[in-house]
Amino acid sequence: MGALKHIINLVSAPQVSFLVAAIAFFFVFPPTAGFERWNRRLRLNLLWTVRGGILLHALVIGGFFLSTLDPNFRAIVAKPDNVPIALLLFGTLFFLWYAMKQAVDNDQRLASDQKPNEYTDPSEPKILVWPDLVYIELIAAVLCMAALIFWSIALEAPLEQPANPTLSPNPAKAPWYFLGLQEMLVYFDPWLAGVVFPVLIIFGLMALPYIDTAPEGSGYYSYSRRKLFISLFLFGWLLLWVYLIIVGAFMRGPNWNFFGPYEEWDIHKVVPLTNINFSALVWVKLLNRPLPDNIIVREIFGIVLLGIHFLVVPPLLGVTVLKKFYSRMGNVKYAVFMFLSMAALTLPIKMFLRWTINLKYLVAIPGWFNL
Amino acid sequence: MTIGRRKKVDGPNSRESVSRRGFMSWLVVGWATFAAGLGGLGAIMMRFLAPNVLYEPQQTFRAGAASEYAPGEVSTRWKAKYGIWIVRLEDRIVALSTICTHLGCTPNWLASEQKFKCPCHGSAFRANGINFEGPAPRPLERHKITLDDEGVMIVDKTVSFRQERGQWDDPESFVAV
Amino acid sequence: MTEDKQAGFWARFFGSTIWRSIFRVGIPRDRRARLMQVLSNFFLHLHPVSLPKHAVKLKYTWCMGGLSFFLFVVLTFTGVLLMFYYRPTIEYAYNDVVDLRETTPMGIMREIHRWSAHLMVIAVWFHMFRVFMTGSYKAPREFNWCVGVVLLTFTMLLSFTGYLLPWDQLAIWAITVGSNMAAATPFVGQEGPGVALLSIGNVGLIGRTSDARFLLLGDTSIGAGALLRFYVFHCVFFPLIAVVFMAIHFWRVRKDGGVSGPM
Amino acid sequence: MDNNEQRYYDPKTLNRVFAVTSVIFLASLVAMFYYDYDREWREHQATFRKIDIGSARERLERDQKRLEQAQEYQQLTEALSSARAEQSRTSVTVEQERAELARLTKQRDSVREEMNFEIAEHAAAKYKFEQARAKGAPGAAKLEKALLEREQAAAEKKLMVEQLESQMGERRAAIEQDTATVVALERQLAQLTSRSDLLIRKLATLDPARLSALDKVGDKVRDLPGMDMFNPRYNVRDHQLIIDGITEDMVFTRVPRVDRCKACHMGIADQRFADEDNPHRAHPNLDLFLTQSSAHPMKEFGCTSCHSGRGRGTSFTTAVHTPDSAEEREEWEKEHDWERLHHWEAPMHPARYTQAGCYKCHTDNPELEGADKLNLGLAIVRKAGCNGCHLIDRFNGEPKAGPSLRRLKSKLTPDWAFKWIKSPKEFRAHTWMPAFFKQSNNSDIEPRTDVELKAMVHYLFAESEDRTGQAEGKRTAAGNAENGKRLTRARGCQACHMLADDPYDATLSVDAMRRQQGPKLVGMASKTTAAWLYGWLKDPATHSPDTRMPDLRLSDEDARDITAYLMAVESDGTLTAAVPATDERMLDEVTLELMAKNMSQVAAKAKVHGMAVEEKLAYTGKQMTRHYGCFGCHDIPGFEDEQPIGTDLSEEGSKPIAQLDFGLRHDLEHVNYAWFEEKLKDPRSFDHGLVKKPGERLLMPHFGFDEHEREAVVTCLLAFAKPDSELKKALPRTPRNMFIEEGEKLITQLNCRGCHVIDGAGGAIEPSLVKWVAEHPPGQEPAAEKEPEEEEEDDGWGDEEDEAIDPEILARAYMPPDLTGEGAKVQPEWLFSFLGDPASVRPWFEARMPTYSLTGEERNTILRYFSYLDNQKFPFEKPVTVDTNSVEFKAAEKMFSPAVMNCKSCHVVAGKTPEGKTAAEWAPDLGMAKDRLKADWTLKWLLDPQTLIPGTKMPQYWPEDGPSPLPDLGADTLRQCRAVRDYLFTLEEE
Repeated sequence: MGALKHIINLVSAPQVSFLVAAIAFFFVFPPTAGFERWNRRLRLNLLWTVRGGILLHALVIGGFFLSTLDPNFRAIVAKPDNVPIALLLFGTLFFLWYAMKQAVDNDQRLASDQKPNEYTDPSEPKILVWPDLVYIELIAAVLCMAALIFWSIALEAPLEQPANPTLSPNPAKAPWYFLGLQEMLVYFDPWLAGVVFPVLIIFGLMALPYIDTAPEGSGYYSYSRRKLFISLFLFGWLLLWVYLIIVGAFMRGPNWNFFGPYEEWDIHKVVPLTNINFSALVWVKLLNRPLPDNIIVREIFGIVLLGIHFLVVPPLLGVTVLKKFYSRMGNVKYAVFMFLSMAALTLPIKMFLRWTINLKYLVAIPGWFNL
Repeated sequence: MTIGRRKKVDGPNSRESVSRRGFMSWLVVGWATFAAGLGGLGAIMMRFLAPNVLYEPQQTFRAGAASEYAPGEVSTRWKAKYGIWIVRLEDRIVALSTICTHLGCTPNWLASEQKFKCPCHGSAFRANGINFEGPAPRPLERHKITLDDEGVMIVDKTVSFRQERGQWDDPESFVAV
Repeated sequence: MTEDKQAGFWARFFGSTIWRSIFRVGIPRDRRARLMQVLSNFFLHLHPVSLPKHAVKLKYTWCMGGLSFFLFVVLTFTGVLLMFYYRPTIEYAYNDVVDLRETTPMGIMREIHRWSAHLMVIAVWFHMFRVFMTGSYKAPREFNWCVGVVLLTFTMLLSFTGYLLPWDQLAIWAITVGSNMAAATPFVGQEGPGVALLSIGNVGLIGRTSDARFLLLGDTSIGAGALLRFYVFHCVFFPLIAVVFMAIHFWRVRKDGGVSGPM
Repeated sequence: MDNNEQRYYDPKTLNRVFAVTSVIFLASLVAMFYYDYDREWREHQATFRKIDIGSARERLERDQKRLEQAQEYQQLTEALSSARAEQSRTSVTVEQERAELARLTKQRDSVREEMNFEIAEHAAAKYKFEQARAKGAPGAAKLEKALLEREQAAAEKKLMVEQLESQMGERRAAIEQDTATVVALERQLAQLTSRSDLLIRKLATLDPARLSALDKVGDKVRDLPGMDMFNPRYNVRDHQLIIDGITEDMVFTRVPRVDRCKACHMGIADQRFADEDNPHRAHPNLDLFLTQSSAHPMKEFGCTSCHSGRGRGTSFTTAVHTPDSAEEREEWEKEHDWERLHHWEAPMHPARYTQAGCYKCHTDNPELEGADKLNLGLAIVRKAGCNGCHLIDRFNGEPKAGPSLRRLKSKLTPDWAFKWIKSPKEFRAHTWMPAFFKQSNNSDIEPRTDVELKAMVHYLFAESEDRTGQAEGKRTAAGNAENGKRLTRARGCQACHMLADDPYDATLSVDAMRRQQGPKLVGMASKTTAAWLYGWLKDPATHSPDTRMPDLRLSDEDARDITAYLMAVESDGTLTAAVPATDERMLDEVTLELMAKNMSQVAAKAKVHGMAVEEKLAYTGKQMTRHYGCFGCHDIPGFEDEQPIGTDLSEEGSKPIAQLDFGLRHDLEHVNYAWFEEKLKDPRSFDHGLVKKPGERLLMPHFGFDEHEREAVVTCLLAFAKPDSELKKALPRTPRNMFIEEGEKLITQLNCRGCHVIDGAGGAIEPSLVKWVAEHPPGQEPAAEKEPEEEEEDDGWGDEEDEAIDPEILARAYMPPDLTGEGAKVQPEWLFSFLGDPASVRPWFEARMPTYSLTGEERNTILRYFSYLDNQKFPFEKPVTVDTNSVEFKAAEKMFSPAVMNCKSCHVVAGKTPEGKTAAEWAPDLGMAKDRLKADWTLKWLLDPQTLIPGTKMPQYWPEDGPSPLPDLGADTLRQCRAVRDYLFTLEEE
């Protein structure tokens, strides 16, 4: 048991878990036909059946409640403000499975030239809202209220010491729904993680319907006809948002150190976090020269890489892998789509570089631009 | 019953063959409990509005020795802080409330006319608290006033004495002089 | 049984002018009445009269949009009630919250408010997820999706501003971290990049007392000013905006053809 | 009918689901009501009510039994019934009078009503006329006439009212006369039954047995859930205290304290509940706390201002109670669902540390009456020299705890110093010198610490001034150890030092610590030389200018004898440590390490290489002395301006727990007092399991406190907290308090209380004296007349003929005088000169007031202390002028005769000692009175000696009801006393 816990502690470190999850993700939610073939071959599509669902829920929920036997796990999960996160975890799992199951069903129907489940023959009479819809709405509301009251009785809302600006708690955490942003702050400057990224998320979401203008797949659950967008959206939502919230809430302890789910939050835990700028890495380590004084020269490698990332890779993809996609989208939509995708990709790339080569900044121009 | 009938008419019964009674009872239970629940929410709201603790200023205070008040004096010393006039009548000292019995304004003591005159609707009270002018329905209330071991008068605003209830002869409503 | 007598009374009662003036439709005995019930009721007129079958199914909608709205209503009610006991000043804020637990009758209102807020954030996320998975953002519903994104943002802002109000360590530090990000806004935050550009000659326009963070807090650090400001944001400003957007959101659901469905 | 269904769900299912949902919803609401209603205090208040009823019933029963048995009560009831019968016989007249009175009253009321109208009209007319006249209106004259008419009408009515009222008065008087007997009897009876009446009144609303059926229903309903908004019996509101004067820290601001403790602790301020169980029990010390007449009335101080905790809490957990022990904790967890509320920075102190709360206000009282543990803790902190290494506000400016090491060389050898520092307890089990070495975190590096220690000793001796031969005095021959032993006891050494056979108390007390002011005087031979000791005894200041050891003015012979005795007393223990040769490799290593702190490794290496061993020792010695902070307690050359090395403890008690480093200790509960306890138990234990270089390890030395002492010190540490309450409730910073505080500091430093009782505390020497007197009954040794000087103070005592006296009583005769009330007693000029050069008050005693080299300022400090303590008008006193020809003088002279007061039978007068008494019984020379005593005090003393100095042997010559000793002066006691006093003030010293 102890050994198993130890392994889980090790594996859940973001270095490992994020990497594994990020790679596995595209097999589970294939963005292209190529991945889809692998998905079939690995029989991962069976996850979205009833049996697959039971297995999935049994694993996660069973694992969760088994884990509560561990005092360290319990201590963190039982914090009143963390309860919604558990709720979020289970809810996300369930609705993900539920949506995917319906999507897979519909995909099969569409493949055999049937209409999707949601389809209603126009000749069929519509359902009157009174009383069917209003009744279930009332039932849902009343149930929700009752659940809230029982929840409120069972759990007191947290209240700590009076506010004290001279004494920060360790760890000091943002509200849980912003923990993804706080986690990003570890890797990016505040102006990026705290301002630019949120704004990009909001605008990216708003831009979505204007980029994905293909008419198919509207109004019913489906996957195979929209796989690229669904895959990318889920990548953003599940990995870059929900996953980071769970890491931020359950696995970030004192001094913002990482702790495995069964590890005690030891305030003395010491982790080497020394990091190095890309410029120093290239000039000093690779080229064996002192850092140039001119900032632009010094940072030139980082700037070039950044340029490649945003300016070279998209067109390159456009003429190679995504040729069909590009031609369908047109210049503007493709550019916006690629900009947003590449910006979102910077987060996992930066995380990855931090873990592997302790990279601090790719481009470091103090007071102007740190990335 | 009527509700039941309403539903019965409403219900498309071709598909189901439920006994009327069973059908009704579910409905009645549901809506009756729901109505009770709404009533409960109302009660909760009401209960919420009645605070359990108060942060009012101290209701008892030391008003000094009886000898500090001249015979016939109406002292406004404690009016601002505690809302009390200390009045020395012929044979007793009383603590008069400064709340007009009409609609709760604070009357003024007019020394030249020897009366409390309320600016809101013109009620007037004599020094002993008896109303004699204007709409005030009853005399000013008196508050509990007692002597402590050192001979200092203690006024307790939580206890009041009303003339029309014959409480002004209560030994706690005055300090004899 | 006195059923007949009663029925007579009730029939007269429901037929009375007063009753008919308030409840136009009466008991929905037939299709028309059921139709009118929805059309003539203020609270129900958000709904269309009839829907395709799949849109009535929980399986399709998960009722997440409806629950989000319901939670907003719960939050409004409990929030207004809490305002009776809570004073947003440094002297009282914390102790008023303590009193909610210790002495205030039905002080559980705070728990309901807090947990509803968390639940609403989650419900809104799931709602967005459902809408995405059914491709419901596609034409003609593009704009309503954008309104939804705005509402999502305001849901989190409402939750965030409410986080400061208990005035405890959790509150002040969560908001400190959050509000310091405002100081990092490019150009208009004193710590942000490009701040030097906003100056006239040697006179910098953006500083400790004139940047985005200062406007947010009304102070250079979190204190009495920030507490009051967040209170107003939380109780008046953001809810008002959210209500306006919600109205647009619901309106557009109807105008864009109701709940989405396959062509 | 609906022919087109257009339905999806089965209505039956929907109804069913809805019904279930509604039931769940309703259940949730019921649960919510219950949750809101289910409060601990409700139960406690209900239980308390039962207790209260029980106690009231019992008292009522007792009082009624008393009444039944009281004859007076029987008589009164009988008298009353007969008086009533009598009155009913005359009732016809009374009824008539009453009817007449009622008629008059009616008439008066009617006329008074008219009068009121007239008065109002008059006031209005007056106003009209005044206005008109002021404006010069033409109708003024007419108005004036109207005014006059009104005035007259009003006056008439007034007259009528007065007449009627005077008639009413007559009637009333008549009625009163008729009913006088009954009324008087009734009043008497009411007085007799007042207690019962009160109890009956109380029980009438409290006791269900005395409630009517409807009242009983109301009594239940008023506390039902939801109904408790209408006038509930059980509530918090009536038990909430708002303390305006004492505020609570909300970081950004301070707000008045709100305490709701009374909502559960209902009987806390009522002695009647002293034996109940918690939470109903009364406070254990109601004389001092909570009651209106005590020093801390509840309304002004509340509960949490002393006890801490969360006053607003209304449940056991949220009030933040803290258990005193593991057992109590377990019990609480079981019975009260207790858990530690981590999110409150001022939890209640565990019961054993309650006295820490006193310090919140009483920071200036040097010794707080009743707070023994806190006092002991403060004394230990001072004595152990905690303030040497830790800044503690209160102890700023206190002298160092240990002796100066500036003149070490002439006293000790380096080897002895090495062994002593290495393990001081080996030599003296109870020494206050703590152990730095052989501790849990450094016994593994003994070779290294040996080198460090060697270096330090080297440094100390190299820097020490050598005074060998200079101060040893002329010790010509070996002394008489036997006499030396006697002298150490007789001269009062035991006020400050423990001697060979003095036992240590099982538990330390402040008085015991006074007896440990200096080291225990054993094993001197193994430590120093006889020559040094002799020189030290003769003149301590020569060896250590700042020493607290006073000059005892010993003769050469006495010093020689004492030296001989002390050199002969063997030590309790022996130093076992061997002194190793200096390990040079290790020395290099240490030196290099130290040096590399200030320069690069390379430079340090080069430098160390070029140094001689001596140099390295000196360098390392100095650095290590700094490292270990030796200068905190000892005056060491080279460390004059050094800052303390330890953590600031001034606000240690309110340090957040995160700032206390528990290291890897998970076996301890993470609360501050557990950390303090452990730190005192084993100061190095938080290093356990950590990898640390020698220079990084914890340094605090081991004092070897037992549990009792640790408790006292932890109380202190908890007491050193952020100032919590406002000063207006604490001792105000008046000049009086500040002078007293200043004086106390000096008095504590000088250990005056080792001998004297001052302000009710002290006299630590008493047990030693008792023991000595028991072993050596007086009379066996000569009264040492040869001593020309001695002892301050008088307080006389009369004849004591009995031979077999209790040693305790006898010892009191030898006790240094009680200085309580000294400020009122002696003249400041006398005290000032006495402190500079202690002259004799009772020259015949061997014990003596030693000479402290006090500066004028210090003497004034003590003077002011005594004067302010007794509220004296400082410093003036009118001289007494005496007319030697007056009647009074003649009469007083007579008093001295054996026939009257026979003063000379006890008092020495002008050097002439009383006859037939042992020296122990002599009383001070009356010739000194003039210069020494204050006139007012002397008068009071003569009138009533026992009040001023309880237990004095001075008889009271003017008892309240006794015969007057000076009938010549009439019956005026004061006049007689004044005459005697004046006479005394004419006497001259020898």
